[in-house]
Amino acid sequence: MKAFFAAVLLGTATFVVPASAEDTVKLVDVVELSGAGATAGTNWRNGIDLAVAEINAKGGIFGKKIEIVHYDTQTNPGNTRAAVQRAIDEGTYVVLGPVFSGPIGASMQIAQKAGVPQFVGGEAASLTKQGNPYLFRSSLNQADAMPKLANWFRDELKTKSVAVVWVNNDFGKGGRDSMIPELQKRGIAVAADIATESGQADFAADAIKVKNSGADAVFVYLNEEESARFLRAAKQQGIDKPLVGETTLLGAKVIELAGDAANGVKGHVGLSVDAPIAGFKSFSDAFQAKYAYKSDHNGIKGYTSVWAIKTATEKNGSFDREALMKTMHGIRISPKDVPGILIETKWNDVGDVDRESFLAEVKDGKQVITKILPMIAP
Amino acid sequence: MTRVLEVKGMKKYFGGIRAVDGVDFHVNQGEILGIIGPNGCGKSTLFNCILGQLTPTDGEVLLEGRPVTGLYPSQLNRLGVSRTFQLLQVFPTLSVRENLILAGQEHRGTKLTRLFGRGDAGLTDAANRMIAFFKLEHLADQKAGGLSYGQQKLLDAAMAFMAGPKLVLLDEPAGGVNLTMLAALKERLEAINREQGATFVVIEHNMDFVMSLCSRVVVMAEGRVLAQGTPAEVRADPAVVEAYLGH
Amino acid sequence: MDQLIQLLIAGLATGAIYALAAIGFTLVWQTSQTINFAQGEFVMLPAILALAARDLLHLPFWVALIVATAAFLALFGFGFKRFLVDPMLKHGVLPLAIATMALSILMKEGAKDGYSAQAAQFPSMVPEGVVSIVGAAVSLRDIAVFVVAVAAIVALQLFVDRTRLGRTMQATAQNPTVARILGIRVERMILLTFLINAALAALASYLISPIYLAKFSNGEFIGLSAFIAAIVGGFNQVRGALAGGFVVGLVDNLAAAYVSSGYRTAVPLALLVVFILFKPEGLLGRREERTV
Amino acid sequence: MTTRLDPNLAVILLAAPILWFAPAGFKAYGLYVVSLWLVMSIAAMGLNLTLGYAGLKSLAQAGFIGIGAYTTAILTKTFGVSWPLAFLASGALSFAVGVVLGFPALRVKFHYLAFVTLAFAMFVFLVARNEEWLTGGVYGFSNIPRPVIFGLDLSRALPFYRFVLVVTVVLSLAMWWLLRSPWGRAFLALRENWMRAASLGVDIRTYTLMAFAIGSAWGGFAGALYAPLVEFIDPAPFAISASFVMLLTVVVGGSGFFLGPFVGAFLSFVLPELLRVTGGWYLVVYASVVLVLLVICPTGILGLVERARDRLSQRRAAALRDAARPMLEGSEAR
Repeated sequence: MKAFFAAVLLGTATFVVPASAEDTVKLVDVVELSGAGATAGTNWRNGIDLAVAEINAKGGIFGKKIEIVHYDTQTNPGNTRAAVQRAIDEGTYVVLGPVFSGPIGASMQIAQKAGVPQFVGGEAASLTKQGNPYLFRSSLNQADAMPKLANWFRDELKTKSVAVVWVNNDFGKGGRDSMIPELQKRGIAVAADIATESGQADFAADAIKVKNSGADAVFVYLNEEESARFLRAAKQQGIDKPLVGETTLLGAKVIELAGDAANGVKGHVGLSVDAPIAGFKSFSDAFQAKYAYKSDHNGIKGYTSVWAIKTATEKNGSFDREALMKTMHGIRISPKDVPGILIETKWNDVGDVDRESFLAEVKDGKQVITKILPMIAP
Repeated sequence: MTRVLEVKGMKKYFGGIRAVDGVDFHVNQGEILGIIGPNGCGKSTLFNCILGQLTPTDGEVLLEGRPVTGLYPSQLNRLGVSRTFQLLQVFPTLSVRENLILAGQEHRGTKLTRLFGRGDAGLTDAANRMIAFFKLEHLADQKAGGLSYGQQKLLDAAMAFMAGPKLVLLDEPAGGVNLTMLAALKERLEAINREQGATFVVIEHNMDFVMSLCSRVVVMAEGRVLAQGTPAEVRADPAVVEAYLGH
Repeated sequence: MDQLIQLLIAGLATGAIYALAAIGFTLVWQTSQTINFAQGEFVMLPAILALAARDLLHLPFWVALIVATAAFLALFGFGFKRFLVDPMLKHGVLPLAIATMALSILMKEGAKDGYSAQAAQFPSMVPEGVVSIVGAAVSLRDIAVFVVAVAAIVALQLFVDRTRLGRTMQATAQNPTVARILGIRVERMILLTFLINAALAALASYLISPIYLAKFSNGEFIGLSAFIAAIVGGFNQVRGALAGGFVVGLVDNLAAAYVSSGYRTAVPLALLVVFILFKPEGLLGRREERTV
Repeated sequence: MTTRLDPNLAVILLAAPILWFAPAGFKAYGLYVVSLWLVMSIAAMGLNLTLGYAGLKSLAQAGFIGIGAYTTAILTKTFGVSWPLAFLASGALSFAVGVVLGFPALRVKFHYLAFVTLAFAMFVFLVARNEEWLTGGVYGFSNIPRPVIFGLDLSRALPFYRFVLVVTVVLSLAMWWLLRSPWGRAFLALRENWMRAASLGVDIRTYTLMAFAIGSAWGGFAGALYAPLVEFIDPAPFAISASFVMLLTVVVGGSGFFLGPFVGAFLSFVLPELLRVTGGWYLVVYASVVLVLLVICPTGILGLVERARDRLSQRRAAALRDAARPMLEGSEAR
């Protein structure tokens, strides 16, 4: 009980006094560690912790060690705003996170007003359209990824009609809203447009609906676990049409959970621990060693964000937030110079990320990269 | 003599069971009417039909000559019909005084004036008088739930009189009350009847209580009126003797 | 037509899962008028405990299963009754219901922080495989859940109707005061129902997790569906849980296919409201006498 | 009636100036958390009326916060309506919907009512999520303006906090007035014994509907403050789990106690923030604390205070009873 009151007292102190230390640089990560986003958020956090540990082991950012703090948002915009506010009050150099678009929307103005750069994991197209110079993505914008996939449906799969299965949250809805016009532009019909719930467990009805829709192919845009559940249901219902998706359908986690139901799944992958690139492999091994499971793309997003911050800061030679913001616009980081960036990455003037990406297929329980797609604006 | 309450052809069937099967009676102004009968004779059902707790199958209830059949209990109460229940019914977390104010407040003004008016609806004095009348002064600020059974019974009766009702229906007031308490209760009821000319209907098991309190008695059996008249007449009625003492 | 049959069969498979989760619900309600808002977490946790015992204590899986089951029975059968229900029940249903809400947060967050925020595969006790029933694909695992749910209900019903212990339990449920006067050891009877509830939850957990994956947040939807199933079926009848489970499972699947998909989750709830307003005793339940 | 100041009123009047000045040294984060506490206290106050005073178990309060928040967001941002008007509209709409939701309460009671209201809360969430044209759907509603009132710009943390405080005090006083009026007594009568209440002329239907509607209106008012406080809303904070939290808030604070909602909201919305220092397990710690609190005092924290006071007054009453025994000899039922 005493310890509890001590904790509460200590907590109250945080309302007033900023915590600060001289020889470290403070980074606050505000992310979904509970609620609907907990899975993505935990990966993101672990990726960050891994990067921070590596950077600190090598002496930090020009001599200053990184002090990392994680605040949970409960996947709730109100709590996110509180946590970002707190991060700023505490004098964070950069805000890392969150990953879900709703919480990002609730917090990005706060960081902008305070002039603090924010590295987020969100993929919704709208985020970088609001003219907030302090906002930076860590993965491809959905709006950039979907045309690549739509082309593939038309050119490689020769699809006439597609059933779209999506998760009814900002991620899934964003993907669906970007994808359907791209399909229609290419003369591909949408045979079924099926919304599923976040956290849904039973996909039998959805699989049956897909099966009876008469589509030539299925576009699956769900979070990892739901993807795995859908793949199992699809297998059970005997769906033999190509199942096509994004990073969240082909990830190692999905393959692990879905077992052989994942075989034959194809799609476009932004960040993948299975990509035939040395950086990803070593990241994946380090992550596996530290946390005893395979990272998903959110782990890579968190990890590379910290490395990008370090790189840009060292380029500036100071912990100036505005300078960091300016340097990040148009920066191009190569794994040749900074191994931690894993893959050549560019940030454009609105904070969108540009990278090479991959077309992949699952064969015998392994993700196999079939083609490397170039950057959008190399 | 004006008839405060008149019940005509009251029937209440539950499926095939005829709980009340054509009951007629009336209550005169200032009268204490007793309704007695063996268990299951339908007197409680009759009560509930009169008071709007149950919807009668057939029949009519007139209050001062106006039909009031099928009104909600709360509407009936606001027309001046008050009641007590067989089992104790006070509001345990309210104080004795608050219980009494509650019992009177819905008769003062409209909902809107009550919302914006005084917190006690101007009833504190009336409540204090009632408390004094029932000799509960020392308990006025106690929570009703903390009172003894007998005290709660007094409070329960006091609440029924709080709004100055035209008619009070008492459902087995003597139930579970010891002799001393019963005498006190009877004395108070008689006093109200005498001083304010209040009209009562008493449902009771306890023959002695009814016979000594009531000016007129209705005897029920198997859902019908078996006999009615003064206590002496009823007691002498062979049908009543048969129904009560025959088995 | 094909699609309808497939959906109906899939609905029954889903329904069996809901039924299995709902049985314990009705049991606990009957004996102690406890609405357990943590029932979903009760079905989530045993699988996580088993995985944790396997991965963190490095036990062989079958040993881990036994350890997890024992721990769960002790904590959430005995402990739940002894340390939560007993001290709180005398203060009415509401504080206890609220306490089970807090308990559900505790179990969920504990499972997440203590084991993993990721979903995990849970080894199945039933082989994989799919059979076709009137043109609909049904997995052996679905069939196993179905059989166990029906068997559990039948066994409980037989136990309640045919055995002395069961009849005593029923008597206790209906009127603890009278049971106490008759010399029944009411406390032990109530404890027994809590242990049965925990055991059924563990069984449900081990059967469902291979299908739905083991994850800390699974309790949310299982709990809600079990609730609806219990009420639709009739809160005060064990076999009501089975009927309710099937109805909700069917409605769930049909809604997913035929209702505007954004509102599919509203359909079972709409069913719930209709039942509460027009048939509150549920499909198979007895009307509870209201004291007037 | 004595002229003694009602203790609940005294607490409000005393706390208001303290809360006005005390957080002046807080940084934006602290001010935000304290503002959130007040906003949620308003919502809990409404639920406390419905549940704590009138005894109607509702699991829909977060839904009403949502209705209020979206109404205010849409009116102020899309239509440029001034905040006070939007605030009134939020309360009025919640009131109207609350009346409708009250009707099932005339038919069913206890946990059944809770489930009907739960279904309603789910429906509000689904509408907020699905009707993108109106609510912004899953993407939410961003850049909700903070109000400018009488030329005072409230966009900064401290002025906005003080503004929230003023609204909270006004709504608390209104609630205090309502509860000390005959209406408050009628609500209590509804909770304790509605049959008896009806027999005393209490209009059960109207008071039941009003208990729901007024409680819901307070939820709507809270939402009208929540939207500009966060400056962003999406459906997540109005999901059914949030309604569970509201119920928990009221019960843990002390259901049926005027100040219970403030205590409860502190536990539900401030304590988790304070416990952040305990690290990743803070929600486990929080849930354990709530659980232990409930086992120790099932009637809520203020219930504990009340129990102590009761014990004292019972002792006094026993002394009085002893003194009065000769008068009432034999009247005590054994």
